[in-house]
Amino acid sequence: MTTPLAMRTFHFKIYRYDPDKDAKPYMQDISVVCDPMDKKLLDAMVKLKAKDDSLSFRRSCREGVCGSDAMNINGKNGLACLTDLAAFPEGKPIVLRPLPGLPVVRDLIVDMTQFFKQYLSIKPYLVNDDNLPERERLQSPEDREELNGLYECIMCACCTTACPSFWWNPDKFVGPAGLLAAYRFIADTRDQATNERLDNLEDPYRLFRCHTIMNCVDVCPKGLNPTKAIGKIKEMLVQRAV
Amino acid sequence: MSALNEQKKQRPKFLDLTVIRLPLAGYASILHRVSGAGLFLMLPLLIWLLDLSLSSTPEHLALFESITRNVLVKLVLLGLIWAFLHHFCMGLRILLIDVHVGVEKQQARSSAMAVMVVSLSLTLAFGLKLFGVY
Amino acid sequence: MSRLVVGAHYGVKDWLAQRITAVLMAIYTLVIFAAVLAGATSSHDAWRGFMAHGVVRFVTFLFIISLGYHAWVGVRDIWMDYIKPTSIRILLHVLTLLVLIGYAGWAIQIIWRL
Amino acid sequence: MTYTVRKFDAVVVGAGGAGLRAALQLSESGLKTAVLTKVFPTRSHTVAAQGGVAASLGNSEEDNWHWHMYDTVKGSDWLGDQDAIEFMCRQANQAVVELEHYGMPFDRVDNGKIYQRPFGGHMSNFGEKPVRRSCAAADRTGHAMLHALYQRNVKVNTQFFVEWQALDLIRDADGEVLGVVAMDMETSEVVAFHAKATIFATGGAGRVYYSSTNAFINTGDGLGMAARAGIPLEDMEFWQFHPTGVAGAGVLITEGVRGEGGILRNADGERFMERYAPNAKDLASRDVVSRSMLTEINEGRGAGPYKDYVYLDLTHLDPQVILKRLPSIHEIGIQFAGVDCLKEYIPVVPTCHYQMGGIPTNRFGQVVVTKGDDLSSPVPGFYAAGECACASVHGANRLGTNSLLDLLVFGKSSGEAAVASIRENVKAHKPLPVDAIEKSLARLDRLNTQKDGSNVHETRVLMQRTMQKHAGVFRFSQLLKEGVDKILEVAQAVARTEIQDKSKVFNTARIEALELDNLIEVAKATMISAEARKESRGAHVRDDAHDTPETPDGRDDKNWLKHTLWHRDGNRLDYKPVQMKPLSVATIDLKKRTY
Repeated sequence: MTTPLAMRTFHFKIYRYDPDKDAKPYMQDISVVCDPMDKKLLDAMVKLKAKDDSLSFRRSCREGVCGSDAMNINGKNGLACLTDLAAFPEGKPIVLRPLPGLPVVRDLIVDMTQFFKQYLSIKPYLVNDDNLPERERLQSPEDREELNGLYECIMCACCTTACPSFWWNPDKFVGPAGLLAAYRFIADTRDQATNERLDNLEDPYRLFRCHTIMNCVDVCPKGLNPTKAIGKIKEMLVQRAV
Repeated sequence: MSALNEQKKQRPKFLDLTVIRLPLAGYASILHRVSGAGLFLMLPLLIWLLDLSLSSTPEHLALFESITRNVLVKLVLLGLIWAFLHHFCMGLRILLIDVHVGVEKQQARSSAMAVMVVSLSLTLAFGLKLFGVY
Repeated sequence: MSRLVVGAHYGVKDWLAQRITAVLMAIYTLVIFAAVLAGATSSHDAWRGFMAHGVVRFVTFLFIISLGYHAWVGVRDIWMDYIKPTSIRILLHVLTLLVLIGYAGWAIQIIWRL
Repeated sequence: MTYTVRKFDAVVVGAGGAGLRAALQLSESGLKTAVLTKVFPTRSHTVAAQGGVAASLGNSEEDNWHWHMYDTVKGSDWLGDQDAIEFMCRQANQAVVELEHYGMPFDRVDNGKIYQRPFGGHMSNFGEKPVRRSCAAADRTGHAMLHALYQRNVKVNTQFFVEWQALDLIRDADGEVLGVVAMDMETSEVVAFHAKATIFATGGAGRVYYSSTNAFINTGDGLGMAARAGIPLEDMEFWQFHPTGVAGAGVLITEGVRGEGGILRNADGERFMERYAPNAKDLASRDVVSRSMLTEINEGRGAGPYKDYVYLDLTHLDPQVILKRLPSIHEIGIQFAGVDCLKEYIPVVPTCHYQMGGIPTNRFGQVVVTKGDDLSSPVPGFYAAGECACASVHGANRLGTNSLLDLLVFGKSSGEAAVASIRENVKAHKPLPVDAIEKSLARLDRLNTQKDGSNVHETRVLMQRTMQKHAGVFRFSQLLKEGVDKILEVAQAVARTEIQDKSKVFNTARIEALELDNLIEVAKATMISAEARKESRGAHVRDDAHDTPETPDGRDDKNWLKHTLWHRDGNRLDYKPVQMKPLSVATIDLKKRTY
């Protein structure tokens, strides 16, 4: 077990904005007392919401698989449910802001339309026009292993909204999450649309806005590596071109 | 619906670069762009200096000497030396990542640190030379 | 909803060119640096002699072309990120191209006249 | 009162596994379909399923659907309907193969077929020894499945209404279901979705308990809506407590850990399951394992400073196997228990996990009610699938990996039934009743104007603690009696909840209050049904049900081999018989359950 945390008061600075009553966003100072059972940032936020029910944020599984509670925590994107409370230094407020670069609907809730639009733009589904066998298609364990590190994405948008290239061109650059998904299908030996997928990305914006800044890798709460996947797509494009 | 669209258009965005915390590699990348842009902007100066340095006209050479002795010009040149070194080192890092070397998170952090350390210490070395310390 | 209008299909070419020119320039830089260490700038005449050498002249020419292309892709990327109106962006692209061609011509002329 | 009406052929409420599977059936048939979901589809709680989906593919050893059926009936403690169970087990292979065809990244064995691992209660040859039946994608099977299903829906252009909260079912005077009223969370706009078929796939209500593996969103919305519309809830006393929730955190540790060889140990390090289930040991069915663990704890052999949990030991397994087959468990151990399971034991405790009961349906996913002599008369236009439904294939206790199978099979069959019904019978939309959205508006209005009301958060916690104490793993007649009174008291507080936030924009305070309205229906149904059932069966174990030759382990087949139906109106209970006759094979006869 983790070392029990004593009762501790946490101070927060939280980005607040309700278009129904606020002309523009402001930072709210609020604090909450947490007990040893409150281990994660999300636990504290649930307590905050009990105190001020107008504080709005998304959350669901509270174990890091649904990807709902992504936000900007002390300047860095992450999931509230996987962020340890005990790791926050004493004496400094915890600063919570919405994910960068996406329109804010309210408080910590951002409009993710643009993010999902980019995901959908890579045709995120298996394409295979062969006659289907009665049983499962066969795939060797080695071929299946190619998908590891790709299919586990939870679409929390931590990576994409940490990417400067997405900030400047959210309508044109697919972003790390979308490109990881694109490579998930390119890498799948069962998929037959590799060429179309590469065509779809061979554009100065869609893929090549990636300048291997690697902010995405730094923030991914699942430890995935979009840069690596993007690098492999680039390599395939080069192979195809020369 | 149009009221909703209006509201949607007016939605604020949080994109305050002074409070978003980037990893070191993020700053190194920004500097890669900044240094590249700086070198581009200073290209005329560099070409002009090259022109003067290769000129056979004595006045040109004298001009070259006097310009490069100017402290302000030296400072500009020092900036360009840093810009070149950073762009060079960071470029190598990008090339390596492009061929899938050092693409893991920890490696990327270390290599960004290496780029900063190498380019700054080389800048220091060249700078000391430039200002005639040795 | 605005439609997604993309698919310019020249992404990989420029990306690759930028890498190739980078490698060429990196090698050139190291060679020049080695030459300087070996005394190529010990005197004005040495410097002129070195730069006038046929091989050096040729690789310098390559370097200038590489630099032009490399800078073109890099500067264009900057406009693509920060300048949204198409008309202004086209103008900047054209200016960048013209300026870079001009610089290249100037630099080549310097080398050639040696 | 004017309001927006949107017409569809079919409306699916919920975009977890069952909803997405049903939507596929509808979209592929060309019907105009809307899927309402209160979270983006891939955030539905199916995403958290870990260990696998059951199918007797027999990829690594001999298996067949009849053995699977036997295990499921036995696991259900004979409360499951054998026709539905046969149907599900026979559909399993096809359901899993379809997923593979959709692109789900199953793990593979060397010959390229889908990887299968053993799981609790799944045995070969009618209960002989554990069998590899759980088809898995590492320990992220639910994630891989949900994403594959969503992606397939993208391919066939299913229309999603994301972040819409369904409020109430629309039922006309004839009892026919004509759609749902729902609210756009972003704007608080209330819209009537008018449909020829309405499919509920709203998931479970695990959040009625204080300690739960379930997501915050698992608030039994479909059950609340059905109950308010006069549909009874079936077998709500049966709640599965998963043996291995991380102590303190409640986060799930898959049974797949034990499938891969993990062992439960008490404070003395003893592998105590050998005493309770000499044959299946740690892979006995979940109710058995959970009870054994709590017996160990109650008898003082629990671990930790308060002796209130036991250990899950993986340290003897090959680290490569753990990192390959159970990578998320390794992460969860570090994140939520602070232990590295390669070297240390994980502290675990039984945690509320799954609701066996739900909206009564038949094997076609049609919601059924009693109508005259017909005990299973379909409600026209109304379907349910997945955890919110009770088909009933899990009876008194669900086997691990049968939930993902359930949602695939009945998601599909409900979709098929809806398509068939729309094609054959329903030509035009039946007109909406004049008061279609009145009830919903009244609830919203009450919330907006409530003064001096009860606090939503406090009331919810009170309900959860009451459920935890009075209707937990072991049930005591006295506590249940008190529990009924207490939960009815809580219900009165729920009827007077007050929110401070009145904003129209993404008002999550309002959503939580509406969710509590649904949770309390589930809590009442559970407590009242449990208090009434005077026997022990599966997950429902009472102190006053004794082990006698006539009532093995307290199970009283003479009086209680029947399904509970709880009616919201007057908290009335009635019962209907268990379907003991399968479709094609012989009845699996009652006997004492041993593992």
